[in-house]
Amino acid sequence: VDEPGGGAGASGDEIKVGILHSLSGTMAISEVTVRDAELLAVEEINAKGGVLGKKLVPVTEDGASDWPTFAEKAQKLISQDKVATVFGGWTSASRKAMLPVFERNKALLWYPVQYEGLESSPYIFYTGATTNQQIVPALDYLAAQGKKKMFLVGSDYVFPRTANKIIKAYAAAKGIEVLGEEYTPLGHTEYSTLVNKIADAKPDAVFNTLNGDSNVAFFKQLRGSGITPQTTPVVSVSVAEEEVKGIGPENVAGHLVAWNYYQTTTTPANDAFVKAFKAKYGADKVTSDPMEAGYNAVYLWAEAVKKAGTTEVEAVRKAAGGITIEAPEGTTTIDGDNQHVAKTARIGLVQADGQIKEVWSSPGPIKPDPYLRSYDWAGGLS
Amino acid sequence: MLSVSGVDAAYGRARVLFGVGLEVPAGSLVCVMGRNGVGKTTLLKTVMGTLTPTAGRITFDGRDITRLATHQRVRAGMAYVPQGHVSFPQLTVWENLQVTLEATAHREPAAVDEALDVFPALRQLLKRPAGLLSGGQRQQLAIARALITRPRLLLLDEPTEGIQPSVIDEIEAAIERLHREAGLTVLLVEQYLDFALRLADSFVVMDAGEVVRAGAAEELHDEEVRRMLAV
Amino acid sequence: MTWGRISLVVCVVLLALAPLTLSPFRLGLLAKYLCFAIVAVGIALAWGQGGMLTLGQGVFFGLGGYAMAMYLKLEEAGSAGLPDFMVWSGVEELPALWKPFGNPVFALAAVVLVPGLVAFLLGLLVFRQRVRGAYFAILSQALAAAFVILLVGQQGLTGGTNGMTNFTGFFGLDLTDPNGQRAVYAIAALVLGVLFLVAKLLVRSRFGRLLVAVRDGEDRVRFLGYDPALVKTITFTVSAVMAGLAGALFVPVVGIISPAMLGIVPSLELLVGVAVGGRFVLAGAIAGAIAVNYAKTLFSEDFAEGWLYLQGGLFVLVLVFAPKGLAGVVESVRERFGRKPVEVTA
Amino acid sequence: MTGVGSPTPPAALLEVRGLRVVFDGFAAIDGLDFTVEEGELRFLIGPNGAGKTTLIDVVTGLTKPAAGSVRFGGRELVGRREHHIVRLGVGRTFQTATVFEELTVVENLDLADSFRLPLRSLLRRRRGVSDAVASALEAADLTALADKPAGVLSHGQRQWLEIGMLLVQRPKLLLLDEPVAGMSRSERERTGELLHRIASTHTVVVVEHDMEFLRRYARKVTVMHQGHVLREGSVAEVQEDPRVREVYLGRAKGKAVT
Amino acid sequence: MGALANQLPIGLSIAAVLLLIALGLTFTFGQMGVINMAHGEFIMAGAYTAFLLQGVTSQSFLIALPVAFAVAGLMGLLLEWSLIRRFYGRPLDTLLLTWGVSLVLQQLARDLFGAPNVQVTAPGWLVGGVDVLGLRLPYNRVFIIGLAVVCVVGVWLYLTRLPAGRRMRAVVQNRELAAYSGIATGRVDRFTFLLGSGLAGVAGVALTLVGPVGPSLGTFYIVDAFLVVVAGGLGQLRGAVLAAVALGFLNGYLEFWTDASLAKVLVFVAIIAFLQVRPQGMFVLKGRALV
Ligand SMILES: Nc1ncnc2c1ncn2[C@@H]1O[C@H](COP(=O)(O)OP(=O)(O)OP(=O)(O)O)[C@@H](O)[C@H]1O
Ligand SMILES: Nc1ncnc2c1ncn2[C@@H]1O[C@H](COP(=O)(O)OP(=O)(O)OP(=O)(O)O)[C@@H](O)[C@H]1O
Ligand SMILES: NC(N)=O
Ligand SMILES: [Mg+2]
Ligand SMILES: [Mg+2]
Repeated sequence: VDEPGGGAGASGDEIKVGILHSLSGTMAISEVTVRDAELLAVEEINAKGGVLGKKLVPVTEDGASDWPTFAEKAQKLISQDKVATVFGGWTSASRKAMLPVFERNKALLWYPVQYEGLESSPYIFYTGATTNQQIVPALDYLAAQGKKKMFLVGSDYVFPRTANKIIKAYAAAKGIEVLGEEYTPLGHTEYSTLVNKIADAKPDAVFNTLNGDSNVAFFKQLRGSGITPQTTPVVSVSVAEEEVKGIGPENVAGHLVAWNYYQTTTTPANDAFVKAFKAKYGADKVTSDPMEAGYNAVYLWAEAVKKAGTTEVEAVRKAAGGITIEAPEGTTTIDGDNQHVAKTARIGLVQADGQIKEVWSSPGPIKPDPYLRSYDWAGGLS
Repeated sequence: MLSVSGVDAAYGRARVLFGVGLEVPAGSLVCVMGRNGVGKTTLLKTVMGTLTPTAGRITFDGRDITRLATHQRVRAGMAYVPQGHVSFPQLTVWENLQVTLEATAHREPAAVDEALDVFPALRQLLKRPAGLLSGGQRQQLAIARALITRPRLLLLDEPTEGIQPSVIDEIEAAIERLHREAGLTVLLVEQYLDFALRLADSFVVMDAGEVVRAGAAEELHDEEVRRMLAV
Repeated sequence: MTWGRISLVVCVVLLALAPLTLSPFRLGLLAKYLCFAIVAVGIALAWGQGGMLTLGQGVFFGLGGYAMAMYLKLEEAGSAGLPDFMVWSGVEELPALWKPFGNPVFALAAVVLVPGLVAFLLGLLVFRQRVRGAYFAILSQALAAAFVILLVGQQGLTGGTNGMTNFTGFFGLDLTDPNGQRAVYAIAALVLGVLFLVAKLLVRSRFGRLLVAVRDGEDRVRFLGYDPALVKTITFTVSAVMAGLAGALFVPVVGIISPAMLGIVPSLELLVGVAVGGRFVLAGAIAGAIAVNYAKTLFSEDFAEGWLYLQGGLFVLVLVFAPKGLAGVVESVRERFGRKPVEVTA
Repeated sequence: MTGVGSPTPPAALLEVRGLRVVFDGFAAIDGLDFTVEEGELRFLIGPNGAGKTTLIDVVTGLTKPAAGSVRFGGRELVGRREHHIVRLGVGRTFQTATVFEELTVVENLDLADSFRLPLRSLLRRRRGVSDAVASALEAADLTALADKPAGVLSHGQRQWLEIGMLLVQRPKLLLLDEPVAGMSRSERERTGELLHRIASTHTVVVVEHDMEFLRRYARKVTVMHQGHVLREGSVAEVQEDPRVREVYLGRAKGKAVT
Repeated sequence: MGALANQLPIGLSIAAVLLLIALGLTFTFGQMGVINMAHGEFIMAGAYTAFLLQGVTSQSFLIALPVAFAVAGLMGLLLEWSLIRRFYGRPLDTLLLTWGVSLVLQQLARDLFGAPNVQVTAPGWLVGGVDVLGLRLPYNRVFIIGLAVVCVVGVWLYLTRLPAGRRMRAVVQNRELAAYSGIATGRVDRFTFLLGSGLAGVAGVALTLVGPVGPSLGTFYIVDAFLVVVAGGLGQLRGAVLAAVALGFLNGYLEFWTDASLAKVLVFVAIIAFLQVRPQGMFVLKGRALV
């Protein structure tokens, strides 16, 4: 009776799916766009006849940028709305809060954002990048460019701290010098001291794991300081098209970002995605990596359900391994072992018009390795 | 000049005045008397518009001012010295006077000097924040401030409270002079019978929120009035 | 029986029936509201009675919550293991600060003592120097901000932004089991009831009157021979302990404690309920806390983006039209239809 | 100077020596010596701004002096905090009466009565009204208003309540700052009688400007001027002193009685 | 050592930002006793004004300063007239009230301008910087420091030299008495609020040079702004200036020696410690009355 996923959400000719993002609070800025992309995917799938002949009915909830609320709403979607699966979360904190809920209820969460790795829950599918698909390639790229001295800047929370641990292990192994490692509270807006520290250290590159609004302040204040992308490029892993707009392209132009997808990525699927997104939400809207990952998540789940022939959670999990779609970012495949997806890494250069130009990409999709087991320099990390 | 008729007033739901009526003819000096808590202050506050009457009418110079804002009443020529040494505590004595002058219609700087002539002790205190003055000093300031507006009707609520005897004499002299020479009309609340007796033309006795007796000054000697004022 | 008694009995009966009628999910929510109601009792004491607008109550809530969470984490990890978040934060050995929390008695004592002690020391420092009113409000708000920054920055010790989550047991109760959840609910309800009575007695006592006097004329109170700083400190400490207990219960009820619960905004939100219900009446504060949090759940289910409008608007409306909250409205309705108006004459 | 000449000088209850109070460079009290003996009823007068209230402020701990000492029953008061001084037995009223508006009249009095209770008993509820409170209600004529919040009291009623609070506080030394200001004549008389009664068992210092009141109830008077003692003596002596008349009473009506 | 010296202008830059965001509070909080939590949203309104005006003319940024003053000022006036005036003498209630208003304004901004940040492009003449003590001080910082100085001088003149300022202080100190003195208190209140809020608007324009422009903008600055006023002493302009400078340098150096998170915590500890010595802030207006 309280069988949450079991043929779950599927009553009559409908399948309910939960969409759980922050629609209010500080994270709303980012998460609303992901919700939009997920809703677009649901709509497209319905337009093509739905899944197993049933229409998808999204049930949207607000996580309110508050981790306990995410847990509460997840529980609500599972036990009250009895959805077949949930797409949701952005911050790692929200994911960690939801994880026990999904595990306890044996329900499914699709998490669409790049994160710090070191996690693999049987009830979560990770459609964003793990560290070896974003941070490690970015480091490889910098190393290839001959950058020997690095400065690390991040927001004070789990993702940046873990990312920096990885970076330091990498640096130690590859003879790269880390000149400084600085954290600022989320929502911090005063970067003059930090910029001064960077100017003082004279690194070859800055690795930026700042999140949210802080990026705006950081780049605006960096620009006046005389530190230029030519002398000291900043590589950001949490700045996508949406953020570039808010920072002001003129303030980030010439700096680098690392993702798996840009609006400019040239694949047929992406042309369709961007066009559909703009058609639905407005021509001035941009698409970004987490949005694309959220969009993919819906398709990946739908494919797994089709393959399983049911929405029942265990069946979907079993069916999911090896599911492949032609996503906007290219071919993406679910790795059945760790429930992450294989993704292509891309380094981008921010353009003056706010778009991001790909300057390097991995030869093909990189197999996800959330625990970095295949990298010997990362031995001490997990 | 001032006419109050049938005024009821209340603080929230607590009624304090019950159908109070009062006439203050131009050029007169009327004294309101009564035991503590009978509603004298409340009456003056109602006349000044701090309290809006729930019934009744107040006219000034024949004009109905029952609903007029306080500052407009002041502009119309009424001035009020509240009970209890009130001032703008963080403004200096000079600023206290100046700010009042700037709000008057006439804005004549000479008015400040005239007021200070009544209370010369204030001259040494001009730079001191009023909140630091002694009680009596503040009371002097309060009266001086009222005079600056050059009112035609002056309402005084126990003006001698806390003031040293020699200054009381001066206040008395000043009120008398303004009253006699400049024709200032005064509505005075005063507990000091002798002070009131020397100045007042007529009096009003209040009890429990009502006017229980009104008459000419001479009648104040009346034993009945004394009894009314007794507890 | 007075109206107060009748409504009290009705409330107790309703709370007792809840486990029988509500789904485990809804019951969990109700238990969460009860936790906030416990904080509300403390706020009503400190703010309504004592005039100390504490915008940092989240700090004490958090101290209690973290103390409890540390115990539960250690309990779960067993004697050898490390709490999960330490593993992925790269901590290899249990920090010294954590060690005593393996002991349930110590942890329970800490739930009360740590918030109490912090509040006591802070209160002593601040109130002795006669920092009050807006100054105190703003300082307490800054305290909340600083506390969150501190917690987030000590990831290996506190779990950082993530906080701690994934609790399965609570003193032998299975939190994943509906019966365990019912038991936790019952504990929360019981604690609320007891603290309500304690607060009620305190308000009615001479100390309570003294507190009101301190609120309205702190300096005058000194000349009656009392030390207002002490009166305030005691009250502030009591309210902090209540917040700490609420935080400790919140952990098994909701299953997570994180800095997101303790910052400026959540601390302010705790006040919303108290203001809406009526800060001067303890029962009003409780009712307000429950009602507002229930409204928050309801609206975020159906009307997510409007919640801020509603919350903000509700606040404004209550303050403008019912500054004494719902309790004030009830009071004046009762006065209008019950008692005679007072005519004050001497 | 009456006290000095007496054969067996009673013990000084309050001894102020070399007191100096400075506000932003202005000396409100300057080299003041002031002694009150046990059981005295002392009147303190002087021009507005002479420093009378400031003196009370210093004795009760509200203002810190720049120099000098205040000894009460042999104990130094300077440097002690206000509530300690109260607990030693010094009570005061304020020139502008301040009462707790939200508490009822009885509760105001009860608080003044309860400060000696240990914290534990403070945590209990008040039951009924103590004798001290009942008689203070009586004395202040506030029985009818006993259960009204003090906020509704008029100016004069507050003054009475404040005196009542001081009474139930039962201090050894009472400092009254213009207790009859704003009271009607008959009320002043009542206060005077009350004062007399209190003075028979307590030491009292009264600041007043009401000369009539002074003449009726004062025994010994201290006149302050510009922060120091100008004259001390009986009412008659003080009234005749030309300096006192000059700075305080005024020329014409110093003696006028109505 | 060089870096240590060049923290000097940085301390000054931080101080200027703190001062700008806190200056308006000198009126609304310091003078009127209204703990206006919506102050941050008035700053936000100023920032969005700059956003909306950009590109309208070549000097939009400069024009935005007075326009933002007017926009935020009018919002403040409206707030005073519709709500605050019922709350005089209840400072703690104003805190909650205006917090409610700030939530509504934030959501309104989200609905009007979208949740993501928007960008205000700095005018060309503010791009680049000048070398001071071996440190490059960006022109936008120089501009903010200059703007802060101008605003402080203006406020100082207003408070101490102009009749309007005197009138304002009178009304705040004793509303009833001010009316008895013939002052139209309602008008003074509204005007005071207009000034304080208008200054927030000006700060908002300046902040677009260095920070994000989004619906949450106000929340980033509001706590710091109040701390400046508290540390400085209520209603004390020189206190606010000194506190801003002190906190600016403290922040700058503490962050330089430790990190941003710890610096924030240490600053808070320093303020508590400071209030132990000076409980009412740096400058206090003494009074004799009992509270
Ligand atoms: N703010 C108030 N709220 C409620 N009741 C009040 C308020 N102020 C005064 N009262 C009541 O109104 C009555 C009249 O008070 P009012 O101040 O007018 O007396 P009064 O005649 O001026 O007395 P006094 O001679 O003592 O100054 C008193 O009984 C008092 O209790
Ligand atoms: N905190 C202060 N700062 C500056 N000056 C002060 C302060 N307190 C008192 N004064 C000044 O000290 C002098 C003495 O004041 P005090 O109040 O003691 O006078 P007083 O004798 O009680 O007068 P009154 O009879 O008018 O009440 C006055 O000139 C007053 O202005
Ligand atoms: N996973 C992140 N970016 O928090
Ligand atoms: Mg009166
Ligand atoms: Mg005095």
